Amino acid sequence: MKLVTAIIKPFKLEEVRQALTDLGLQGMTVSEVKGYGRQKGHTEIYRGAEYAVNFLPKVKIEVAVSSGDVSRAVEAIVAAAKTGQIGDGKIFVTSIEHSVRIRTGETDDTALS
Amino acid sequence: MKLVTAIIKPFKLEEVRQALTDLGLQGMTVSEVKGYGRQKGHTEIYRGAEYAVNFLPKVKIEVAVSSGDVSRAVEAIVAAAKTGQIGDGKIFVTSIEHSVRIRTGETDDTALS
Amino acid sequence: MKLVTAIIKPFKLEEVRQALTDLGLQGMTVSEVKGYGRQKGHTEIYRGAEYAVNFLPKVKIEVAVSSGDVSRAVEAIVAAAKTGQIGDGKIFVTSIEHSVRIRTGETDDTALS
Amino acid sequence: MSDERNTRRLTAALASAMVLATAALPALAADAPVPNKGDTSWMLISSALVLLMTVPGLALFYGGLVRSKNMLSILMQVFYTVCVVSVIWVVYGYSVTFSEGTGFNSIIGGFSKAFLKGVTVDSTAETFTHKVVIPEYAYIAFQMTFACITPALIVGAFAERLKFSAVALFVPLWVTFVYFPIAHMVWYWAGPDAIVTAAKAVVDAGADVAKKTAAEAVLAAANSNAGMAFQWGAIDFAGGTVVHINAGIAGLMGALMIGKRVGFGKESMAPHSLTMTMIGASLLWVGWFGFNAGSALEASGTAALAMVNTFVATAAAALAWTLAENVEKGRPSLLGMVSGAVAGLVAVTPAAGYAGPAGSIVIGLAAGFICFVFCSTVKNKFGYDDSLDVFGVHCIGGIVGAILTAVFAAPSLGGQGIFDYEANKVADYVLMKQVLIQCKAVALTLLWSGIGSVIIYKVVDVIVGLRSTVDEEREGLDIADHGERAYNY
Amino acid sequence: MSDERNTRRLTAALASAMVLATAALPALAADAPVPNKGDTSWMLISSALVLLMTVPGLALFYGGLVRSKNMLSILMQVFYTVCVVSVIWVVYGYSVTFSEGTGFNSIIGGFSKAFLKGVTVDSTAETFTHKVVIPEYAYIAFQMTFACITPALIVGAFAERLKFSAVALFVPLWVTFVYFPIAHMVWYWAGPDAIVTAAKAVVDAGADVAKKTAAEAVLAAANSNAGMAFQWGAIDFAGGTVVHINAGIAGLMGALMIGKRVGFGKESMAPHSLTMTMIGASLLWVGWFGFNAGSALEASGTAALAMVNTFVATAAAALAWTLAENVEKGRPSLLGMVSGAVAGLVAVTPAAGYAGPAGSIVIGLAAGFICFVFCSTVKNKFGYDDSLDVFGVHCIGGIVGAILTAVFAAPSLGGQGIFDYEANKVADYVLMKQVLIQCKAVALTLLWSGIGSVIIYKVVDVIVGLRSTVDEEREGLDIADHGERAYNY
Amino acid sequence: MSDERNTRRLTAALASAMVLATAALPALAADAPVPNKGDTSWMLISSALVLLMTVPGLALFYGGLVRSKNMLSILMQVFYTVCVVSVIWVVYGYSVTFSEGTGFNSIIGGFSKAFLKGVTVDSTAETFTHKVVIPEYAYIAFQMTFACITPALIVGAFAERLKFSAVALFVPLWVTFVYFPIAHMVWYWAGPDAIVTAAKAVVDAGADVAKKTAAEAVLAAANSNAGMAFQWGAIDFAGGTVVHINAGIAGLMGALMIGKRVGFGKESMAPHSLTMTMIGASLLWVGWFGFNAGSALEASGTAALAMVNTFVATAAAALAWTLAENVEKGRPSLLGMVSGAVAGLVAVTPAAGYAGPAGSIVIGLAAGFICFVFCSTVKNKFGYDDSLDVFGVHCIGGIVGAILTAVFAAPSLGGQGIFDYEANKVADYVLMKQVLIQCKAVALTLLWSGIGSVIIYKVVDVIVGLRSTVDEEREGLDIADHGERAYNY
Ligand SMILES: Nc1ncnc2c1ncn2[C@@H]1O[C@H](COP(=O)(O)OP(=O)(O)O)[C@@H](O)[C@H]1O
Ligand SMILES: Nc1ncnc2c1ncn2[C@@H]1O[C@H](COP(=O)(O)OP(=O)(O)O)[C@@H](O)[C@H]1O
Ligand SMILES: Nc1ncnc2c1ncn2[C@@H]1O[C@H](COP(=O)(O)OP(=O)(O)O)[C@@H](O)[C@H]1O
Repeated sequence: MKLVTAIIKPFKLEEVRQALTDLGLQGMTVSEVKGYGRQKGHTEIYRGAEYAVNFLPKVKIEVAVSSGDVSRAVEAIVAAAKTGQIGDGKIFVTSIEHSVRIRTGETDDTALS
Repeated sequence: MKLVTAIIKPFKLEEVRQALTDLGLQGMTVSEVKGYGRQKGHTEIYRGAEYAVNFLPKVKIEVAVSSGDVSRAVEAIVAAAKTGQIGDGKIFVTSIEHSVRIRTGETDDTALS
Repeated sequence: MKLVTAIIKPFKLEEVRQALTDLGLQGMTVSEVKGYGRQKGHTEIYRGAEYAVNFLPKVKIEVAVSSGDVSRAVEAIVAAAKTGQIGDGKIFVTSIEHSVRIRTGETDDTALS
Repeated sequence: MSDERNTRRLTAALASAMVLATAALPALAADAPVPNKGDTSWMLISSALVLLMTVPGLALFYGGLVRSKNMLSILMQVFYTVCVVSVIWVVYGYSVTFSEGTGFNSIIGGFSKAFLKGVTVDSTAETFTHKVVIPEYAYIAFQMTFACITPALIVGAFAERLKFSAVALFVPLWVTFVYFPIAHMVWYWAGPDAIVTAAKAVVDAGADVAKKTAAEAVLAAANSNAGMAFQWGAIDFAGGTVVHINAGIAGLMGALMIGKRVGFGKESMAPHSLTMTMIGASLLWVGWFGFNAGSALEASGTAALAMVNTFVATAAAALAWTLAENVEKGRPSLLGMVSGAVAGLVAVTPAAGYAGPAGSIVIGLAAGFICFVFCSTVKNKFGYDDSLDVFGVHCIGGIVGAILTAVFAAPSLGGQGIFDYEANKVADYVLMKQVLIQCKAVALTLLWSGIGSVIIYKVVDVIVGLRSTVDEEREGLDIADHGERAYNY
Repeated sequence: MSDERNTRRLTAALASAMVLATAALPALAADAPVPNKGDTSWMLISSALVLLMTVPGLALFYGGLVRSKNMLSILMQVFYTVCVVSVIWVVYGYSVTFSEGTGFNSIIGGFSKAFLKGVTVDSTAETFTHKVVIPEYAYIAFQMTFACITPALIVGAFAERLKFSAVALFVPLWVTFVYFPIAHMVWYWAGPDAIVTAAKAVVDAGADVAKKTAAEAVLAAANSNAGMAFQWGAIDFAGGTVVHINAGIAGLMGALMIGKRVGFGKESMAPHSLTMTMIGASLLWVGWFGFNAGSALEASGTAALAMVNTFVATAAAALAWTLAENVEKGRPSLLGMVSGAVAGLVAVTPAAGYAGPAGSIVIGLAAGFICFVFCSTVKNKFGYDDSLDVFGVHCIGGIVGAILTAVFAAPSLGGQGIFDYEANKVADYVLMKQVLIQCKAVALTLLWSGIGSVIIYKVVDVIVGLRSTVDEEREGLDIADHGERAYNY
Repeated sequence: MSDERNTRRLTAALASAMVLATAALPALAADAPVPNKGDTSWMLISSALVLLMTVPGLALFYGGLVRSKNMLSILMQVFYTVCVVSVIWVVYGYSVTFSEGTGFNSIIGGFSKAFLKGVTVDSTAETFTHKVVIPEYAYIAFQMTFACITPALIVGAFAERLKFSAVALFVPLWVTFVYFPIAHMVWYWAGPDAIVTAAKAVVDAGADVAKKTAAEAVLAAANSNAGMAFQWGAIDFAGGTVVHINAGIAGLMGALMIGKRVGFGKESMAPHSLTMTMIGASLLWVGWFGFNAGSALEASGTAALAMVNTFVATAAAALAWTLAENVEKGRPSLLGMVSGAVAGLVAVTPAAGYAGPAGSIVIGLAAGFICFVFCSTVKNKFGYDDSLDVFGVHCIGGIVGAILTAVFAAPSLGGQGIFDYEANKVADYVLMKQVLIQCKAVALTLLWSGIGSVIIYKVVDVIVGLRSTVDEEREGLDIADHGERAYNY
């Protein structure tokens, strides 16, 4: 099993979710994160104080998939999340050694969804 | 060392924390996430606009443990987080190659807690 | 490629970001998390109700680096994030099998920044 | 307060005895008093202030204390209460509260003013000063706001677990069968004019025995044309019993009957936004000037006194709670301070126009301290789940205030005493007697509202059910009942 | 409302005809009415209440409904509107709205009072009651708040996508070319004194034909010294047409011309804080008492009636929307309830001092229901993006109110009728005639504001451009336009 | 303002000279003026408005600007200030501020009215118009709110780092040793009646030299029965010096003595909720009508003028700041706009009843621009950490206002001039002379408050310590001082 972690632009979340669902991947976990990269931030001014805000709002999606589904998942995410503009984000694939569905105790691939 | 990542129902956090503490696992990192899976969401209506909310609030717990503690940790989490209802969540175990305690510079197993 | 995950005190974020940037590591993803460990929390009282708050605000930084950069990155984070007080946090290094830059489709090391 | 119209109805009812006394009436019609615009202005703004207390004031005070998943449910329950009660008020509430009843006038009024029948822009309502009147519509608006806020106070007791449909049914029933009768019993009377006129007739009768007997009958009739507690001599300047004890005990009954929230005592139920609670408490304070000083019904020195009292009793109670908390827990909290302020506001409500400023400070200190002990210790001991301390603050604070009003209304303690309209002067004041009368009124309210509320909860339970399911409660009432979330940051 | 000064200017303009009628004038000057301080007090507080409606009321009501990234942009647009319009009001707005115009007096006033020239602390403005006046500064302050809130209502229609620079230009143009004329057309008249005095002169003339003709000319002049809609006989107690229909149609035009928000219909645009929306709605309600009851210009029974009406129409509309939503969607929402309340407030605005409380409840029920249908069904059918339903609530609610005012102002339906100053009594009331007049005034407003607004949007587009770029819109206007974020928790 | 009682005390003190002049006094008692209810209504609501300014207004304006971990600490400090000062006000504050002092009457009053001794519901306080009085309780309530808000303004300067226990001690000390004396020095005087009566006696004395000399002595005594700055002829309509300069300089001293916040200039200290700041600014604006227009002490044309001025000066200042920011930074911010509004409110405070609307617009523009420069440039140059710009907005804005009041009060510039009670007409106006007097009053305030505050900070530091530890500051004062968190979403 692999964990596919994608950092994307927030407004792309719904499209990515749809794309993954279309692949039959019906589970994922999402968090709001802030990203730093090539995409530049902005400056905020509050009365006399100026702050350079380097971090931009991003969404992190984590999808555990069986090893065979990885490349389809990655492709689907890329296709859905891409705008072509800087800051579209990254995908990282890591390895999951073991997984459990808490409700049933099922493990590994059967636990995934 | 392994990283045990559990996605659970928010109101189970305290019980899970207790269960892990009882095992002597005194460290963990928690984030608020949103989960998508079999458990169905709800519909929200704001005047004329209807939104299907597919993501449900979950809590993600990350616990780094020495390899020998993994199964006990997983079992404890399952026991504490289980309600038997759909949406109880998942546990994923991944491998940590290296760890450091920032305060002391201690590394690996001794860094864990 | 490796994923360096650091859990640090929130007010150290800016220094850590600077330190990594100085190393030429221009990308990272940050989330607000809550940590439980040796550092003790506090008690909150709301009229008659007392709550022990065990979780403390922390920031989680995730930096994907090519394998060769790992130790420099870890050292930089430790140096920047250290206060010497309990609760300074942890660093975990895990392995990334594959990575993609969504915008361009570039993969692996070239995707990192 | 009855108006000129009431006087006329009374006249009819007593036709035989009146034959000798009616001479005065045409004159009265001739120089019928007209409202002073300063009074009207003050009553209008006071009404607006009491609405401000409720929405957004009370709604935020309560709302900030619940978890964010139940925020909208609280806001909605309060807002709904204002809406439904104000419509009912126009339809029959004003009538059954402030018109003369047929049959059980010491308990409840009649329907003669349903739909505000007969009220025009020129109708007037009497105040507490003879010959001083205000537009009846202003009086209707002012009293409407009181009817609106009282049931809204209750919802704090069963917050985070009662279904909206249950609240939707409970409020109209409660306001009808509990609030209107209590308000009638405590506040309804014939008004100064009936009494002064009758008293004058008695005096004018002089040695003429027949005339005198008749006049005395008229006077007795005027005096007994009042609610039960009013006839006892209970004093309640702005609604300590009618509003706070009344709502507080109803809340306690609800909390007991409905049971604790899921996870109570185990999970954290920390307030989701003390900022909102602070805004709410502040608006309650500001709005309460309309509530208390407005209850003078005139823009007078008494109204100004009520304002000063309302200011300092609140401040003193906030300081008392803060100090007590500092002593007991080591850290004074904002929630404690504003809870104390509300306790002070509650306690000074019955006393606002009767006590002096120094007396009000003492009332505030007492209320702040006693309510603190109640909310932080007594409640935990008994273990019931009165979510937002409606009982501990409103009922207990109300009782403290009702009793201390009897103490600090005493002219010997800097109070204003009680005006005797027959004698046209402040009456002699017997402190302990007044304390007992106040206790009697408190007991009446506790019993009527306590028992009435239990019955109404039962009825609601049978018809629509009271409580949300455990799953709904976990998910939060905002989604479950209203299909919305309060925040999407 | 004109003041004594106007009367004098009129006098000058009609010098020849007046020769015979001026006898009354010195006397008038001699016992010139002075303000009753109760009225002054009420007008001052009413002005403050209308500001409260706008900031923070309206700003929060709107702000809560947008996404958090656009919160500050809404708050700023509303706050800016108040600032720029109030300065304009003093500079020339009051003058062109409430002084007599030269040439097109039925459409717009003149510049004789620019910079409030000639106004002193002793100047007075007439009310709707003969011989009752208020300080002119109080009248200026009160009407200023109306000018401020009206354009602020519009910004809800194009929220989340219009550049601040566009709003900054749009508001002064719109208030100048749309609001001031409409307000003049609906509200400007010579005031009671000119008419009563002239009418009396006609009567006094008796059989003297020359005198009578001259006096009749004066009377006709007084009657025609009024805005166009006023002359038609349109009634609008507190601004249903002037404020709500006017702003509502301007909003719709904007929404249509500017186009939909990026992601409209695809991405979630859920309100970021319904708590703020609820606070805003509540403050609108509280402040609206100043708006509606203040529009009586006196602390009178009529003001009190307007307050009761404003209370219950709002409540009824909130209940109606809630009920409709419950029936259609199964779950009543807080947003629905407060939207209903605002719809009720809008609809009762023209009726506030004309209808009775029962009539107002009906107006509220109708508005709540109709606006619900509009916002939840009709709008979706047409598919335009009026972000915060300015059209659906303010324009539709305003039209419902304008027409039902004609119905429930009828004395036969519990209304107050229309006062005839010449005859010094309530005029005979022909319901259908009044309905038609109201429709005419509505049509005038829809056309003037609709067309005027389109032109102004075009002008603004050419000069600074209307819309933010897609990237700015995605990032949010707070960062893009103002370089700030609303929240940093 | 003194009341009739003061007049009597004065009489006693001057018994010998008075022998010839007392003839007038029995008459005065016989037709003692009674309050007009319109005035009373206005003073009551004005008092409520000033409380609204403070809680929740000021608390939110400040609270929104701090980081969320310090939100409750700010709210609590402001709320606490209101509570403790209002109790002190009743105990001795009113007395030492507004009763005649023994010995140092030009600096501080006496204790004769401690615990409001002798004040009844019938007591009255004089206004600025001869024979116009208001209930003394209303005057007490109104002035109480001023005493409450002034020290609350200071806490913004050392926000996010001062321990609650330090604030708890600082406020009572500061209000006692700084506020009460300054308020007495600027506002205390014998009232119109003493002066008018004495002036009349001088005239009546005619050629009778003995009588005349005696009468002149009485007049001189009446004139010198006033605070120091009042005697100089300083004018301050609603508290520019007493409230804003006073608090502003105290804040600066605090910021300097306490030092910068941990992380100042390095870490982001962005406001946690500009929404709250906007709500606060709006409520400040609304409430400030009570503050400024209420300071007329009557519901008069002057009050209405003060309201118009308060409206447009604020608007102009908000526009000026916005424009300046737009020019300098390219993006106008909401925080800038509302900061400008507050600067305008501050600056128009001393001028509200003296200047005309056009003059007020100029005052606003000046204040908006100067305070902008101060907060965004000067402050950064000096590098001190006045967390919420108490100095830059309140002290600087106050100074701008104090001086420009002298300019725009000039009748030649559309102002009202200064009334001469002896001559019973507006006095001749020498602009530069008045500017100098104003500067003198400003200097007095800066020195008294500056030095007094430094001493008090030192005292507090010795007794409980001023500053939180670095760890507490990092964790946030909400947890450290109060054991609560503001938000749990
Ligand atoms: N080395 C990295 N490790 C972790 N996250 C990264 C890394 N580089 C970029 N990111 C994440 O990806 C987001 C987009 O990266 P950025 O460099 O701005 O654009 P792009 O991916 O289009 O080149 C960042 O905001 C950050 O969240
Ligand atoms: N494939 C997956 N990858 C990552 N997270 C998942 C995956 N499937 C489910 N989850 C997480 O687990 C949660 C519970 O899953 P769900 O399918 O609803 O119920 P259950 O685990 O009881 O079968 C989801 O809300 C989501 O956060
Ligand atoms: N075993 C663990 N797994 C995951 N996170 C941990 C673990 N132990 C500690 N942490 C994280 O590191 C933070 C600091 O740990 P703590 O024990 O308080 O101090 P220190 O790292 O200085 O020993 C915790 O708040 C938590 O977020």
